[in-house]
Amino acid sequence: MAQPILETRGLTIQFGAHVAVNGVDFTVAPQTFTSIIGPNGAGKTTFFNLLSGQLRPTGGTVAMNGRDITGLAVHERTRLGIGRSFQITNVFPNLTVLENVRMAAQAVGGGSFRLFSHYKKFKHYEEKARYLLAKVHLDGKSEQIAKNLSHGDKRKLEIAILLALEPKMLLLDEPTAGMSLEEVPAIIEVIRGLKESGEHTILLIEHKIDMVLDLSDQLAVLFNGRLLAHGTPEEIMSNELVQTAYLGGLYDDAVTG
Amino acid sequence: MSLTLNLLLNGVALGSLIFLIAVGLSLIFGLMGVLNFAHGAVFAWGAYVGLAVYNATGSFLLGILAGTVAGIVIGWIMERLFVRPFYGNHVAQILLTLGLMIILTEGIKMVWGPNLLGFDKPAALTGVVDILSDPFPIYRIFTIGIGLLVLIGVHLLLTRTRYGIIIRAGVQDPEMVQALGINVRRVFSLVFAFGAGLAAFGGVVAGPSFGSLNPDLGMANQLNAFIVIVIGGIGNFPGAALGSLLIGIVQTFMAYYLPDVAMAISVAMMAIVLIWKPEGILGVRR
Amino acid sequence: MTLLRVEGLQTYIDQFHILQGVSLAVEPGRVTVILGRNGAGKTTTLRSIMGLTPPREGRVVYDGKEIQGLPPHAIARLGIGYVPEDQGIFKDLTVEENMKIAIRKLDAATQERQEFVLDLFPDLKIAWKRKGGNLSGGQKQMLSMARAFVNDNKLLLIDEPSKGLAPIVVEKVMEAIMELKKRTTIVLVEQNFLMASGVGDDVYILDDGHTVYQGTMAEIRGDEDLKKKYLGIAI
Amino acid sequence: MRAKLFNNNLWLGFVLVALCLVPFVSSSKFLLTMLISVFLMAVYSMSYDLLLGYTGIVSFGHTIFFGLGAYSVGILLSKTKQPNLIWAAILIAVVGAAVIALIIGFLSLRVKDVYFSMITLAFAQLFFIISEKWSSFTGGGDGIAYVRVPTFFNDRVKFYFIALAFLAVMYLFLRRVVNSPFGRTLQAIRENEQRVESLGYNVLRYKLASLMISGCVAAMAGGLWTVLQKYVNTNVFAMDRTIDALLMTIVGGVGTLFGPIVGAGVITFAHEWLSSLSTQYPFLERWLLFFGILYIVIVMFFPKGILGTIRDKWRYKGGSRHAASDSKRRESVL
Amino acid sequence: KETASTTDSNGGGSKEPIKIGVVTSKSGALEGYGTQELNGLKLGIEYATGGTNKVEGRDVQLIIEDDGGKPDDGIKKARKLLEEDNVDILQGSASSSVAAAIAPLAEEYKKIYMIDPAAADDLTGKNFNKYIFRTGRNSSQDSLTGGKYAVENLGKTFVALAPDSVFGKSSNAAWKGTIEKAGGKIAEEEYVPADTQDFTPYLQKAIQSKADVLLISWAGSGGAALFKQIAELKVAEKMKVTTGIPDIAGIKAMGDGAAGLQGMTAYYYGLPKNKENDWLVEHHQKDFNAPPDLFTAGGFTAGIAIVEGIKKAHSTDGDKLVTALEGMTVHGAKGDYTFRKEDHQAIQPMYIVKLEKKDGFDYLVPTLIKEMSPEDTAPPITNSK
Ligand SMILES: Nc1ncnc2c1ncn2[C@@H]1O[C@H](COP(=O)(O)OP(=O)(O)OP(=O)(O)O)[C@@H](O)[C@H]1O
Ligand SMILES: Nc1ncnc2c1ncn2[C@@H]1O[C@H](COP(=O)(O)OP(=O)(O)OP(=O)(O)O)[C@@H](O)[C@H]1O
Ligand SMILES: [Mg+2]
Ligand SMILES: [Mg+2]
Repeated sequence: MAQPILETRGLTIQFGAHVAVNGVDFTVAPQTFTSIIGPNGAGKTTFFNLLSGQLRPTGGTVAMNGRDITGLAVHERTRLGIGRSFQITNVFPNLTVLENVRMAAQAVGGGSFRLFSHYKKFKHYEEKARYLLAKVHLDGKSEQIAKNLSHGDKRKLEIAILLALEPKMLLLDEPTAGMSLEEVPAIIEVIRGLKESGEHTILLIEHKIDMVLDLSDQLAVLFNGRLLAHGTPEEIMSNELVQTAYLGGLYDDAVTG
Repeated sequence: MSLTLNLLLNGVALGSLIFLIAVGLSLIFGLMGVLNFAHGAVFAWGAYVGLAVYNATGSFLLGILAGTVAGIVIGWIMERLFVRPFYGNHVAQILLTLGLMIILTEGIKMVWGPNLLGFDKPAALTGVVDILSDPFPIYRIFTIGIGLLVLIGVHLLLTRTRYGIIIRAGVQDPEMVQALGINVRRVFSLVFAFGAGLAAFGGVVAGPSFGSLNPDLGMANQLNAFIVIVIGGIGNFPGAALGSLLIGIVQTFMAYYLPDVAMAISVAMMAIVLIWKPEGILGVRR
Repeated sequence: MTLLRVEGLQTYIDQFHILQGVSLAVEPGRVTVILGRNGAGKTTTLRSIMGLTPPREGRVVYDGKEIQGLPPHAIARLGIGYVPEDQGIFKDLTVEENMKIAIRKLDAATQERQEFVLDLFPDLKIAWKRKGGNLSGGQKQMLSMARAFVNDNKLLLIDEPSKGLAPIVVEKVMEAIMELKKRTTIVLVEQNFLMASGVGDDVYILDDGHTVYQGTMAEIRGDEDLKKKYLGIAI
Repeated sequence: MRAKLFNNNLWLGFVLVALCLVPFVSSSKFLLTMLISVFLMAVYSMSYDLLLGYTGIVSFGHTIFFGLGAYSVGILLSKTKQPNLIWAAILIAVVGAAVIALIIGFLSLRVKDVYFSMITLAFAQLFFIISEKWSSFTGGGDGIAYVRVPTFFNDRVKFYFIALAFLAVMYLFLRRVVNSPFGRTLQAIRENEQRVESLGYNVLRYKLASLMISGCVAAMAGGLWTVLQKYVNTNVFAMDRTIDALLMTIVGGVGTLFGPIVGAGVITFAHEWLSSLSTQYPFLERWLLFFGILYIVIVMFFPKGILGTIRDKWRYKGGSRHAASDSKRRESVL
Repeated sequence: KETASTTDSNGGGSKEPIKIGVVTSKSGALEGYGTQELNGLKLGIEYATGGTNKVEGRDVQLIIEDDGGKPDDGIKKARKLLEEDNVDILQGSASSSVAAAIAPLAEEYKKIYMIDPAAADDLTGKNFNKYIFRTGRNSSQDSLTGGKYAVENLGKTFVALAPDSVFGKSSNAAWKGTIEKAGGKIAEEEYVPADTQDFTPYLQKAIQSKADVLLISWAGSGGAALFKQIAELKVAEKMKVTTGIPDIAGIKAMGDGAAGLQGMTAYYYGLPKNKENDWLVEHHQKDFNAPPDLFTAGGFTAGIAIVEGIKKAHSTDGDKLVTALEGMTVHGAKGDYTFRKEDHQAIQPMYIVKLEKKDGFDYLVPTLIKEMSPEDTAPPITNSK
C-alpha cells in the first residue's frame, strides 16, 4: 500500500469520565472510499471532529501524508485539503444560498484579503457556485436566504459548500439524512462521481447501509469509541456483533443479498 | 480588630451590596440574556420609592416592601410593553433599555427633583457593635445577612423549581418550549418582573448604606453588577455571588492600600478573568 | 370519530405562500404518514397544526374543537406532542433537564412512561447528565422522541424520526410506534420509506404546498406506479 | 440589487451635491457647525458599523480609537503650539490606533459575544482612568483648552467642505471594503464564525483587520473632532462616546453603512432640537425624557434602524440578502 | 427658527435687546447647581435693573442652553449662542470642564464670559483670557477661608481626606499651601476612590493618626454617606472635623449626625446682612418658593455685575466691557465683590460656619462663626498674562 493519506495513532478524546474516542489506530489509503459505521453515540462524529480539528484529542496523533497535523487549527487543516460536511446543518443562515457556496469557492480561490477589489470582479467564484448548486439540485433556490430552506435542501447546500472547497479528503457526516427519497440517488451520484474521478479520498459516516455497501471500498466500525473492525464490506457485514448490535433484523436482506 | 479583618468585613459588606444589585441582573442578563441597561434605574427607583414610603410611614420594612413592589411593577411593564419582542436581539435591547434608562432616570428627577436626598438608617440598625474591640456598623452586618438570605432564596428558587431550566431553555429556543406546553412568555414576564423587583429591593436596602440618593445612582452601580456577573460566569447564579464577593473584597483592599489603581481594579479584574478564562470563573465553556 | 381534521390550510411565512390548501383527516389509533419531497411543506403542516406558524386560512379541528389561533403552549396542553425535525434539543440543558422541562405532570403513570422510553433508548440513561448540545446526532433524535413520549399525549406529531438513527434503533422506534399506537394517535413525516411503510396505516402525499394524494399504506405498498409518480422511488 | 436604494451612486451623487450647496444657501455658521459634527460623527459611526454590522462584534470600547485621535491632535498641537503638525498628529493617531487595535484585538477577539463586549468595555474604562490620572499630560477632566488649529480650519465653509469630503471618501472607502472579498468574509464571520473557520479562513486575522481598519477610521474622526472643538478632555474616552456610536449606528440601520450617516444626523439634530426647546417650553424641561422615548419609538417601529427597515421593505420583492442585526445561532457544530 | 444675520449688533445705541447667553447644566449630574445659579442670575438682573429688565433703554434677554455637564455640548451651545443668537455676553457654567471648553470661544468672539459657579482655579489661571470674569469663588478661596481658620482655631496637625480625582488632588494641594502658611501641618493625605461607599477604614486610619483635625474635601454624592459614617463612628469625639459646607440638599442628606461640624462656606442665605441679600431672599422665596441656595448668590451677583458693567461702559462691546469691569466692585449678595485687574477673579467675603439644629428647619443650619474679608481670602494670581 502506498503511504496512507491519513493516519491516526492511539487517537483518544475524553469528556469528563466518558471516553468518546478511545485509542483509535486508523489508516486511509489515498483515493479510497471508506465508510464509518457504528451505533448512535459510538464516536463517529467525534472522530471526524478530531480529524478536521474542531476538537483537540486528549491523546494520540493525526497525520496527513506523513505529516503530524494534531496541533493544527481547523482552517489550517482545511487549507491542507481536509473538507467536511456537518451532521447537523451548519450554513450561513442569513446569507443567500449562492453566497454560501461562493464563500467556500473564495476560500480556496484566494484573494480574500483584498480590501479594495469589488467582489463582483471575482465572477468565476460565482459561476463555480452556480455550477455546483445545479449539481445538487438547488439551482432554483440560489437567491433564497439559507435559513428559509427546508431541511433536506439545507443538506444539499451543505454538500455544495463542501464541493466548492475542492478538498482532497472529504469527510461526509450523514450527507443524505433527511433528504427525500427521490433526491438521494442524485446525491449518491454526485458522491460516486467524486469517487470515480480518482482525485479524492472520501470518508463517509452513514446509517443507510445499502448506500454504504454500494459505495465503499472499505468499512470501519466504531463501537463505544473503539475501532472494532476495519476491512472490506463483505468482511464487516459478516461480523456478528455488527449484525446484532448495529443492524438488527431490518437489513438481513441487504447483507445476504 | 485588626485592620485586615476590618477591611475584609467591609469587603464582604460591599460585596453583599454589589450582589444585591447584581442578583436581579443575573436573572435578566445572565439567564434571559437581556442586556438591560435600565437595571440600575430600576434599582434607583426602588431606593426612591422605598425612601418616600419609609419617610412617610416611619417604617423601613414598609419602605422595602413598597420599593420592591414598585420594581416589580416597573419590570412587568417594561417586559410586557417593550422588551418582549426583542429577546435574543442584543442590538435592539441596547437601544431599548438605554431609552428606558433615560426615561426612568428623568422620571426620578420629575418626582423627586435632581438633588441629593438623605437616606437615614432605621434607628434599630443604626450604630456600631464592637467586633474584637473595634467598632463595626450594624447596618453593614444587616446587609451581609440580607445578601445571604437573597442568595439562598434565589438559589433555591432556581434549583428547586423548573423556572431555572425553563428560562435557560426559553432563551435558546422559545418555540420549542412552547411546543412542550409551557407558556414561555408568561414565565419570562414573571422572571423579568422578579429580577426587577430584586433590583428595587436591593435599592432600598442599599439606600441607607449610601447615605443619600441621587438620580444617577443606578448608572453608577450598574456597571459593577455587569462586571460581577461576567466575572462569575454569565448565567451562573453562584458565580454572580462569588464575583460580588471577590470584587467587594479586592476593591476594599485596593482602595485602602493603592487608591490610585482602585478605580480601575474591577474593570481590570474583569479583563484579566476574561482573557484567562473567557467563560468566567464558574462559567462553563459553550 | 376523527381525532384531527385539517381543512384547507393556507400558511404564509413572511410573504411566502407555503401551504396552499392542505387537508388531512387523522383517525384515532392509526398512524398517518405524510410523504413528499424536500420543501413540499410537510414540516410546515405540522408546525401549522402546533400553532408555531399559524395558518392564515383553514381550520384545524382537534377532538371536536377548533384549535387554529390558539398559542402553541395551549395546543400542546391539549395533549399533542411534537417531535420537530431539528430535534429542538436545549443544548445548554442536560438530558435530565431536557426531560424535566418536558414533563407536564409528574405522576406514577408518567414515571412509568419515562421508564418505558429509557428502556427504549438506553443511550439516554448513559448520557443522563450530559449537555444536550454534546449528544450525538442519533442521541438527540432519541431525546427529542423521549420528550414527546413521556407525556400522556393523545396525538403525536413526529417529523422524520429515523433520521440519523442506526438501523437497529430505527427498528426499535418502529416497535415503539406500534406499541404507542395502542394508546395514542400518530402523525408521522418520514423519508425512510422502509420505516414509513412498516408502521403507516394512512398516507398523504404533499407537493408544493398541496395535498396531492390520499390513501392507505396498503394501496401504496402494492402500487409501483404510485410510488414512482409521487415518491420517485421504486423499491 | 443589494440595497440599490441607498448605495446607488446616482442617488448618492445627488445627496452630495445637495450637501455641497448648503453653504451657498444658508449663511448660518451654526448650521455648518452642526453639519460638520454630523459628518464627523457619521464617519465615527460608520467605522463602528464595520464592526457591528459587518463583522458582527459588539464593541463597548470603540471610543478608545476616537479618543486616541482626539488626544493626539489635542496634545501635540497644544504642546508644540504648531498648528501645522495636524497631519502628523492624525498620522500618529492612525498608527497608534492600529497598534492599539492589534493589541486589544489579540487579547479579546478570541472571546465571543457579550464577553468580548465586556473586555472592550474594560479597556475603554482603563483608557478613561489613565487619562484622568495622568492629568499633567491629558489635562484630566478640565481638559486641554485653546488647541491651536491651522487657520484654514477657522474658515467654517472650508472646514465644512473638508469634513464633507472626509465623509465621502471614508464612505466610499468603507463601502469598497465591505463589498470586497474581504468584506464578504467578514459578513460570513458575522453569520457563522466556526463555519468560516472550517472553510479554511483564519478568522482571527480577519477580525483583527476589521478592528484595525475600524479603529484607524475612528481615530481620524476623533482627530478632526478636536480640530472642530479646539478642546479635548477625558470625555472622549467615556462610555457615552461609545454609546453614541452604538446609537447612531442602530438608529440608522446596522449593516447598511449609509445608515450610520442618517443616524448621526437624526441623533445630532434631535439632541440639539430637543435641548433647545427645553429652555423655551417648561413642559419640555425634562427633555432627555423625550430623547429616551425617541429611542424606544425607533426600536419599536424601525426594528432594524431607519434605513435597515426601509431597505427590508424594498428588498422583499427581490428576495435577496438579509442583514439581520443579530443572528442567533441555534445550530451547533455537532 | 430664523437664521440670524451675521451683521454686527454691537452698536451700543441701537434699541436691540441685550442678549445674555447662558450655558449651564439643566440636565445631568450638576443640574441642581445649574438651576440655583440660573435663578440667581434672573433675580440679579431684575434687581440691578430695578425690576424693568432694561439697561440703557434696551431689554435684557436671557437665552438659556443646556450643556448636560458635557464640554462637547457646551461648545456647541456656546457657538449657537454666539453665531445664531448673536448674544452679547456669555454666562455659566456649573461644570468647570464646560467653562474651560467655552473660554476660548469668548476670546475668539470677543465677548465677556461671566463665569459662575464653575470653581476650577485654572479658569482664572492657566485657562484665562481677558474676557473671562468670575463672580463665583474659586477652589483656592475655599481653602484659604477654611485653612487659616482651622489652623488658628481647630488644631495644628491635619489629616486630609479627599476623593481620588483631579478635584481632590488640587483641592488638597490648595489646602496644604494655606495650612502650612498658617503654621499648620498636613500629617497625612488620604485619597479615597470617588465612588466609595464605605469609609470606615479611612476614618479609622485618620483616628489612629492622632492628628488634631480631619479635613474633608468632598464633592458629589458620596459625601452624605461619609458624614453619616463620621457620626456613626463618633469621629468627632476624637478629633475635630472640618469641611466645605454643601448646599441645603447636601446638608439635609448629611443628616443630624453632622451637628456641630465646623467648616467654610461660600454662601448660605442666612449669613450676609445687606439689602441685596434681603431682596434676594425675599424674591427668591416668592418666585421659586424656596430660599436661595449655595450657588444662587454667585448667579445673582453675576446678573448685577453684567448690568452694572454695561451701564458703566454704555456698550455691550466686549473690549469696552473688559475695561469697565476690570477692578470694578459690585454690591452683590454677600457684599462687595471686586474683579481683580490681574485675573478677573472676584474677591469676596467668605464664611466660617457651624452646623446647628434649629427649630423650624429640617436640616442643620449653618450659623456664622466668622466672616472672612475678601482680602483675607484673596487667592494667589496664577495666570501668566
Ligand atoms: N463535548 C462532549 N461532552 C460530553 N460527551 C460528549 C461530547 N461530545 C460527544 N459526547 C458523547 O460522545 C459520544 C460520541 O458522540 P458522537 O457524536 O461522536 O457519536 P456518533 O457516533 O456520531 O453518533 P450518531 O450516529 O448518533 O451521530 C456520545 O455518547 C456523546 O454523548
Ligand atoms: N422562513 C421561510 N421563508 C421563506 N420560505 C420558507 C421559510 N420556511 C420554509 N420555507 C419554504 O417553505 C417550503 C416548505 O418547507 P418545509 O420545511 O415545510 O418542507 P418539508 O416538506 O418539511 O421539506 P423537508 O423534507 O426538506 O424537510 C420550502 O420550499 C421552504 O423553502
Ligand atoms: Mg454523528
Ligand atoms: Mg421538513
